[in-house]
Amino acid sequence: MTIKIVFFASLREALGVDSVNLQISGSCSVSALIKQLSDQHSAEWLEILTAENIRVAVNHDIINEDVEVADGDEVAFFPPVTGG
Amino acid sequence: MTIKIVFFASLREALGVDSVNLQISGSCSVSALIKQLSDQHSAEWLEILTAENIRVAVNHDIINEDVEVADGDEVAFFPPVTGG
Amino acid sequence: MEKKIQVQEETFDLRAEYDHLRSVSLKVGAVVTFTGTVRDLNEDESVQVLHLEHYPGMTERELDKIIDEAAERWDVIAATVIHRVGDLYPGDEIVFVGMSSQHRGDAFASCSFVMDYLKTRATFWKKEKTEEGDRWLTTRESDVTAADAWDKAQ
Amino acid sequence: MEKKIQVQEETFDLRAEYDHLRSVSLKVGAVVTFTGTVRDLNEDESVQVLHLEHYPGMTERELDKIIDEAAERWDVIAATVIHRVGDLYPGDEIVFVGMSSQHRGDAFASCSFVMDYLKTRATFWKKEKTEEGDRWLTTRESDVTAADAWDKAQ
Repeated sequence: MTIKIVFFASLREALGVDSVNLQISGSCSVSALIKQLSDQHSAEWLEILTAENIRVAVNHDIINEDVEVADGDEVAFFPPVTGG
Repeated sequence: MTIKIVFFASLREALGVDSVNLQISGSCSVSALIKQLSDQHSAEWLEILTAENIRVAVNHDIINEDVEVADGDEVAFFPPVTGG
Repeated sequence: MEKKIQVQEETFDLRAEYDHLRSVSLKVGAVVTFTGTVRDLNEDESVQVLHLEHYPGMTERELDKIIDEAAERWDVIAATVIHRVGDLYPGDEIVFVGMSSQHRGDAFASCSFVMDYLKTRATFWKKEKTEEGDRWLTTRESDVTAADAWDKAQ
Repeated sequence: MEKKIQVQEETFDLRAEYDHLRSVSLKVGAVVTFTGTVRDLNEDESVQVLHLEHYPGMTERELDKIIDEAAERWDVIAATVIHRVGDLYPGDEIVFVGMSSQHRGDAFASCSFVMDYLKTRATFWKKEKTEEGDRWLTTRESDVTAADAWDKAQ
């Protein structure tokens, strides 16, 4: 299955990429997805994506616990928002 | 001395007049002024001007107690305000 | 602080008032405007005309005091109050209060404060002319409560 | 309730937005507008450009939810939120929130509520470009406190 992963703001700049399409066989949790990303790229990715203030959204909904993702899902990582 | 007395809104309509110039000899309090007005017009004036919800202002300042007025002062009587 | 106070029969131009509030200083980060309009209140005896009367001289002085009080409590860069008098019709604008400030909290609070006081202290009187006759409006209890709340907050 | 939500690079026309909020119903008695502008904050390293980025799709959905939440708490006749993205300069307008209601209390509270939530929940990010380099802004503690206060008020 394919998961679209998007990054925003300072996080996007730190990783140097704004989106990644990840191919996964079988089911996958967000935490497993982070591990796979850091394995593919570098240990720094793990550090950046799991930093304390980083928000994660699955299909535009903020998640506060680890969840399973499904084919076609969009997972977003971003720093705290600063709108208005 | 001359005191200008002005009336507004429902009070003006009840009295049928929007202002009165009152000639007074010597000093005068607001309460004495009300008495003089009702003597000159009718007992109904006393009733209307001393109704519980009527506000009195001397030179644009609301007064909450009886005060002395001076030559050239403007005394206003009006019902509760309903602006905005 | 920039102050602008007007009592007038004519309507006002929100855009022009807003532009003034915004452009007085580059420090302005927030502009809050309030506009009150004549509502078509009752279904049975619909309001035909709302007549607004005021006490010239005292009104402007009260408004000036209210704005100064707001500026003592909050950071206010510019304040504008425009109140219309005369005959107004359903849908017409009656009152404009605009405040600009560095931060939104000050702009919201000062604008709301001025409106609450304007409802209970400024010398305006409203008369509704309906099909069934004229009627002077009386102060709403909720308006007095809103204004009193600010006194308690002091 | 009339809802209008826009995220755009272009500026907005306060007059047109206000006219919309006012004219949706003759029941409208109060219109409150908030406009946020880019301030020239620092004297030492003055802001040259403020760059606004957002999460398309999620942003609009968050704004929609925030407005619905406001309408559950207060009487809201019409609500408009416009947030700009891209490069903005000192003095430029960033955000517009407008609410119309029957009474002023609902219009003030709902507008202030939407702004507080917008500051802390909607997916916008600001980057200041100064003479000394770029800097992503972080959430202000006071903004989080303002939004939390509404949760406690529930």
